[in-house]
Amino acid sequence: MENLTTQMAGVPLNHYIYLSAIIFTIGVIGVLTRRNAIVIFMSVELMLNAVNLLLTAFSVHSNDPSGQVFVFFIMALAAAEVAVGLAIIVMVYRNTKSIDINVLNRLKW
Amino acid sequence: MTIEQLIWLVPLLPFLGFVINGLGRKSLSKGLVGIIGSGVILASFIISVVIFFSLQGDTQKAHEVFLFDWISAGALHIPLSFLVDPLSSIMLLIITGIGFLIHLYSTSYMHDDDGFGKFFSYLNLFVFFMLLLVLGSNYIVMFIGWEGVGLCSYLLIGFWYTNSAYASAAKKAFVMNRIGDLGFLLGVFLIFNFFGSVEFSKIFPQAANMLPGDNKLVLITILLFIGACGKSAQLPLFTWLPDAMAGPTPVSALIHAATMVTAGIYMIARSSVLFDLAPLTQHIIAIVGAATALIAAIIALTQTDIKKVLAYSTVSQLGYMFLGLGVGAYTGSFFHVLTHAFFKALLFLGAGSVIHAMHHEQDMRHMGGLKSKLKTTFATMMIGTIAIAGLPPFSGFFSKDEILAHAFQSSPILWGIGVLTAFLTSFYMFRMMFLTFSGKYRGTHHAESHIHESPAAMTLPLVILAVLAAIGGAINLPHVFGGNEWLAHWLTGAGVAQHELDLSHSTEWTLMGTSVVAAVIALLYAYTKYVKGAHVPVADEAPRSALAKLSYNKFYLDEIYDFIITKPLDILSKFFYRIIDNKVIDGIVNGLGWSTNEASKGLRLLQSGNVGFYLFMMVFGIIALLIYTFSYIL
Amino acid sequence: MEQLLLLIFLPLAGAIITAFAGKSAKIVSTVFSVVSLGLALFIACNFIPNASTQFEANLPWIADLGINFHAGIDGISMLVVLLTNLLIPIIILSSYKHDYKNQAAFYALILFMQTGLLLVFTALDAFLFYIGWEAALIPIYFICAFWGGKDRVRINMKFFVYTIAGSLFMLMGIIYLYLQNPAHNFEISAFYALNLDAAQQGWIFWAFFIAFAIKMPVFPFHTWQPDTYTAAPTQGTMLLSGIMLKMGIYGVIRWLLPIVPAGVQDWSCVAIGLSIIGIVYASLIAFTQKDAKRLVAYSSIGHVGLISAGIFALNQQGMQGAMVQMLSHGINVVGLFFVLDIIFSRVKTNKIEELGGIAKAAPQLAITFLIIVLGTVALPGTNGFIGEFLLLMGVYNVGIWAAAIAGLTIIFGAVYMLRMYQNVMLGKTNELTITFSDIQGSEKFVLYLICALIIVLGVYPKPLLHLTEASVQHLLEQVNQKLTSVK
Amino acid sequence: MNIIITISITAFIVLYAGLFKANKALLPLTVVGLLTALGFTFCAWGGNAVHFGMMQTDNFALAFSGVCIVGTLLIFLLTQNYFHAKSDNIAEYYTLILFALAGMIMMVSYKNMAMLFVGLEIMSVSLYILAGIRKKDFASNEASLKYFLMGAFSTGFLLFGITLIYGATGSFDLDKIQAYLVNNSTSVSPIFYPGVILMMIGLCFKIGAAPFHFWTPDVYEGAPSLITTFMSTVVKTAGFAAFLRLFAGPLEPLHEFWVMPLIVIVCLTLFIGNVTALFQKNFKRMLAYSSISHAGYLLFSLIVITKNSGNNVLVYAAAYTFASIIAFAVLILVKQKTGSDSFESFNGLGKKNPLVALCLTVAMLSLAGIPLTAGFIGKYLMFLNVMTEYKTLLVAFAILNALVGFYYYFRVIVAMWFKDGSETVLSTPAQYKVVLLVSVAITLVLGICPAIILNLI
Amino acid sequence: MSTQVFYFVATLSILFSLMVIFAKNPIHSVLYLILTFFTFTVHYVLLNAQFLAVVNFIVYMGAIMVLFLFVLMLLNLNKDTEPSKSPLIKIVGVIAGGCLIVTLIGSLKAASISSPLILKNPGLGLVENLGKELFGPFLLPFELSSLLLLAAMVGAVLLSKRDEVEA
Repeated sequence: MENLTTQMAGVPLNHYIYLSAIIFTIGVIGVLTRRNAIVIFMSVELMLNAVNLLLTAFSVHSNDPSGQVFVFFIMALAAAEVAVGLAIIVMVYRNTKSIDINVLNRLKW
Repeated sequence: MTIEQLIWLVPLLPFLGFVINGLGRKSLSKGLVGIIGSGVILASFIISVVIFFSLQGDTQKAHEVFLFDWISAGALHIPLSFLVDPLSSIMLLIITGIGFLIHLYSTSYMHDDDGFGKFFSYLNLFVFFMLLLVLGSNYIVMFIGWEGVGLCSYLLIGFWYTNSAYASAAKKAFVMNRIGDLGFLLGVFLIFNFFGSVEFSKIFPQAANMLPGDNKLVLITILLFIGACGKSAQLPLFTWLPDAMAGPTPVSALIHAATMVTAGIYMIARSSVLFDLAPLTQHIIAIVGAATALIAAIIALTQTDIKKVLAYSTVSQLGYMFLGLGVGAYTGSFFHVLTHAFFKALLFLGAGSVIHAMHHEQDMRHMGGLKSKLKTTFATMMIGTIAIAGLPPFSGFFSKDEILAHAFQSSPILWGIGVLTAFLTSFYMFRMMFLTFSGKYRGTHHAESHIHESPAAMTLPLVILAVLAAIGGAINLPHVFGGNEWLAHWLTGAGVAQHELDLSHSTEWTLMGTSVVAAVIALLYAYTKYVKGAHVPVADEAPRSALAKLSYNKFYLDEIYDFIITKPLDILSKFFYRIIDNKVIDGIVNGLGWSTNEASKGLRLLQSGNVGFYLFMMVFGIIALLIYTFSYIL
Repeated sequence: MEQLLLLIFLPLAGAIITAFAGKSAKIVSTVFSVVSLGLALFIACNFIPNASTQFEANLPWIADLGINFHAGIDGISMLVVLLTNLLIPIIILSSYKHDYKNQAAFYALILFMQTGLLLVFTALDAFLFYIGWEAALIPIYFICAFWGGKDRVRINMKFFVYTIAGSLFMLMGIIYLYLQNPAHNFEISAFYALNLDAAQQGWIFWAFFIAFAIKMPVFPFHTWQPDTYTAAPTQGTMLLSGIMLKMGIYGVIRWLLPIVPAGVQDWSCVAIGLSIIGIVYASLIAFTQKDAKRLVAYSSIGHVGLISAGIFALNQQGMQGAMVQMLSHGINVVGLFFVLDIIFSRVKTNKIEELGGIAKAAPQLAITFLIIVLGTVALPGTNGFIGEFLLLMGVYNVGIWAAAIAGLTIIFGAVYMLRMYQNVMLGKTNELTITFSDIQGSEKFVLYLICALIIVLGVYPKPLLHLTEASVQHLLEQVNQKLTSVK
Repeated sequence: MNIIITISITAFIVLYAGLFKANKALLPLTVVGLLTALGFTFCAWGGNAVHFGMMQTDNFALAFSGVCIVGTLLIFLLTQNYFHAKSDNIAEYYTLILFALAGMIMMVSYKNMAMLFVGLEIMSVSLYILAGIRKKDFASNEASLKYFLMGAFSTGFLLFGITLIYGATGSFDLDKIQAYLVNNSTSVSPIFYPGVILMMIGLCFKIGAAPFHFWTPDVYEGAPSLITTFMSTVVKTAGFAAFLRLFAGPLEPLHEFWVMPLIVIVCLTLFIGNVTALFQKNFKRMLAYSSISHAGYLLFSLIVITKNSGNNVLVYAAAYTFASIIAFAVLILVKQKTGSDSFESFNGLGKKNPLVALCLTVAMLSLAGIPLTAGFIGKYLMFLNVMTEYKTLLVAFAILNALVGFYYYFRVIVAMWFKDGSETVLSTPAQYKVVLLVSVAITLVLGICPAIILNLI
Repeated sequence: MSTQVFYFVATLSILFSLMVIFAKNPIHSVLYLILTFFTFTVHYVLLNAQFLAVVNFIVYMGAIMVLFLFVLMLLNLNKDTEPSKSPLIKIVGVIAGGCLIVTLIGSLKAASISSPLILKNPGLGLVENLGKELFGPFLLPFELSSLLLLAAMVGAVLLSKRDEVEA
């Protein structure tokens, strides 16, 4: 493992940033283009993961473990959000028999 | 008792009369009201006489009596103070004297009116203000009186206010006066600006040292003249005076003949120092006066209402006076004011007597043959008529002649107009007399049986005035007749400018002769037409010749004013209100509210309720912010 | 100092007590307003008519923001304070014949407003001034919107937002001055001492002027006014026209002229121009008004235009005229509205055309009305004349044409006022006015009082002029001094 | 530190009390807990202690904690009769509100991004749930889902921002970030800038500033009124405190960079909030838009950062919080009686319920910013704040918006006093009266002598 | 060599995440997401963040994704039921995303941090190191995140429980 990682030395930090940005954006696109609440939610997870990756990269780059610790908090959040989010989605589904976000537009104007 | 100690009583007494009569108009008996109302004026008159004589014996001709500080602001100090000098003392006599006679007359004339107490209180108030006008030692106190008499004129013209035409006439009088008053006020501002004071005693000595024709002086005098035009019913502001006949006849006699309307002449005579230095203004005054005299005379020719004839005659005579002022005959004009006060008051009171007898019938077409029934009235009115026609030796002859002589000296054309006016005056006055008193009675029989001579309270003033109208010319008997021009000398003491006539005696005689002849011809023509020919003016609707139509309809002046002033202002008012105010200005204000509301309507649609859309908007916002960041970093 | 605090807060205490007074609110509020009047007279008697500020109270309020409760009275303030405390009892008395619902609230609001007004008129701290300014607005909004007539909600909303729009910009100006002030406080003396350049003065002038112009109102910021006056209950209209409008005028004198004299000088032609246009414009509109209340409203715009023009003429006559006219206009317009209220309460209309012949049935009303009308048209011998004369004289110094156009007010005023008087009071009685009963009781008292004031002040205005003279002179000197120092 | 512990323990106790069906004891327990927390707040005053290097209980934090706790306390008092009728899970609701409060305490006193993040999420997650507790209510569902989806989405951006800042500075600690900026004032890493912007976006979302405000009206309208009260007052206050703590603190050196977008955001927020509120027919929704507009005014404190910025926000937030609590309390009462929260249901309220109507009037005057109420002082401070750099155009724009504000705030007043309606007599429980009177008292006292809280921070 | 590994895995990450959002069937999305997460785990390994890699593997792929799958199955949403958004919205969405990435990358690009990633401390991502950090400076947020989880737990129960009172 260590061997492997030492060989990673070649990848510039920029590329991690790009990768994260791209994945993050893909998440955003997913949120924007989908109507299924669960898929949207998954896209949000994608965004969070992009952030996680970037944090780790920065953490490694600056040789500071706090970045990776932060990832834990994000994961905790992700878990909490999933629990709550899916509960909400289930609740909505019970009432509307749909998880299409466009169905939910009674509150407007 | 010195003048200083007495003078304040002169206006105060009428004021007290006003207050007592005003407060007690319901509780006091008519007799008491009459006694109080007339009594205070009589008392004032007596005091005025005392003052007049003590002034005559005094070496100091001008007495300023300071009462209290009225207005002061910065450099402006306006005391409430009186000026007693020959000019004002004579005016005091006229106002209180004639005023008393008219009050006396009114006790009878108005006896049956419900508003008897009110009438007397108004009348007293008027006398108060008129006295204030002539007594004021500065333009502002004069202005108080000036507007005050306007107010009383308003109240008295509209005395029978339930008739809305009368009320309108009152309003018209007030408003037209106000137009003049604005001019007066602006003139006063200019005076203050120029001389640093509004006190006569400060202004005139300064002005005396100035060169004639100074622009500022011209402006001042023109503005003051505008003021005089309103008050003294000159072109173009004279139309209110005939309408003012809506008031009770004593009012017409007192206010609209003898006193108030001459305030303009008084004021110009008072300021003669200024006017003398403004030749341009003098020309204007002369022209306006002459034109007014002529036009009013022409209108008077065809009038059928006895009071209207007298009203136009008043306007015409006032024009005469202005003509006199314009040509520098200040004394002459003021002389005419006096004589005019006598004979015009007489004529109005006489007309009042006729109207009283005719039970408020004023149309001469329904009169006629009253000579036998109203002997005193007829006799006294005839004296008045002769006086106004300018036949010697009655008072009007002398005063009119002095003006004409000065006019001739200034410009023969003005003189020509004067003579023409004199001719017309003679004609319409005799026309009036003949239509009223000669021939057959043209009214109903029922009415005829009730016609009787007025009571003594009314005829006594007539007689006294008739005497004055007859002999009044004596006070300024010209040198030609061996007189010593007492009035002219007397007025010199008040600083009224004097211009000696530069005419030979023969010229004077010729001029006099011409005007007398003109008057006589008119008299004869009237006699042939109305006594011999028994001509009666045609009914209102009857066709008339163009000139007669013009005259009968008062040159359509009211219509013209209506068309060029009243109507446009009304239209403008509605335009301003409906379009500018409601649509444009308020429209902008409301439009702001409306557009905000519309914006709200539109903007809330942004809140579509669709999460996808919200997310889109958010992302757009984010992109915008990131683009900013991008550009910032670079 | 104690007197001043008592003067300001007595009405407030009155308001609170009145609010809980229930049925006896009328009496309670009357007592408080009369005592306030007495207090104001007492202060006026002890007032030494010089330029100094007297009865000064200076207490720390919000020290961290440089805000003090700093109030005092000089001649100019004294006059408006007297006006306020004189008119409030009159206004309260004038409501005696009315039976307003929730009257406790009604009278409490009037008294509350009085405190706001007195704050405005005595404040020597800009922030305090602003607080008073708004504190006077809220009660009047509620008075007008709760007890008003047709369409009152919309109209009062417009009025409220319009006036507060102006005042918010004024607040901005005040904050600006505060920041410019090195001492970082709102003291008026510090503001007077500021040295701002012409551009700064220019925009501060506008920030303040718009607020004041809306309040007065000056053309073209006047469109809220006729509607509001018409829709408000009469007492509201009286408060608005009699006192509230003076806030704007007072503001110009106290806060605008001495703080930004250069701005005033630069823009005075515009201000005077607008004022004069307003005179003619409003008077013309008044010609053809059908509703008497609205007519008086427009006439008020005209009169105020003259006051404003006189003030911006920046001379002693104009300023003194404005002083007198503030008081006179307050008295006269309150009188006019009261007469219209009496008529309205009898015949339920203020439409000029539907009325007529009231003089026959109610001679006392006719006489008092006439005197008030004459006061309004500035007949010499009435209070209106003193003011208008001096104002016109002041305007005259700007230019004869200005005075001539502004002077049209005396002609136009006569036209519309007499037209109204004629159509309402004169002529024949009709079925509406035949049973008209004459004034009695409190109505009589109030109207006679007003008439007496009109005449007394017209004949002997000297105490009034004397009261303000030194302060006005001092103010003008200050302005001129500052102007020369800027150059 | 004690504050959070107290609140958390209270939450646990309440949760367990609920387990034992001790419903009557819940409110007293909560109140006692909150009062204790408030007591700790007072005790810690002036201490400026740092806990674990993560939390700094300086006066700023304590003052905002105090406001949040008092606000929450008042809201708890409003729960009387509110939840009981709906469900038997009151204990859980109480717990969640308390959890949210704990999160907020973290948000106002954080010294490390991790604390900010965790606090923010505790609060948000609790709110997602609370918004949806009316499980059968479609609106409540919708509000919950919308809030959740958008909240999660915005969290992503916030995290990305934190990450980038971390990447640039190598730390989550505010002091270190500030030190980085001060030391590298000329060579700030370019990834720091997008980090700042993304954090701004995330925080703007939480406080409901345009164009990230879209969730606000829908969620506020859909959520149960009591929760809306909580969200629009206490939560918002905490959000601002968090915003301010970061931007007026460590990020202040980059003020020049982020002030431009902030001004745009402020203008948009003011405009959208005020103008849209104008046309609302629903009182609650109007309040939501009004809360957006107040966010705009509050952000004034960041446009020009002065030493008073924090205190200004405190005053404004306090004024806004207490006025809003009154408004919502009355709304709850009205809705219980009439079943509607439109403006019409307020018609004629003043006739039969003068006290309630008077309180609501004071609240509306305060929200509109009329002098002698706290709202005016707040607005005044905000204007003063930006005027110190002579941003007159901005103030002028804000004034125009404030004018629009008068219209819609006065609509309620108009409806209550000047319109005729069904003469409903509201049943006002004693606790509501207490809340109303306390809030009115605070509003007026702050309006008349604001000196008492002007120098807190 | 291993830099190529990075690029390879990165490509896979992007590819799978694209599949997540473009897959019609939500079940497929979930599966692709799991794959994406797996590639992330690889990234973590590459960065020597072994503990994170494990946690990611367990928590995300294990717990979270199963939860997703579970809910999808529970709600019987395994079919392609989603009415697709109009293509316009999709295009706009993609464009918006594109813009976002361009600007994001654009603003990141100016980054001077092009220095290669060098692992200075191989033990950085080990449990020991992280544990010290977590229970040291980050103790407070760590403890407090228990509140987060508790809140989530209470909430999830509350929301998904059938309410008898209301029912």
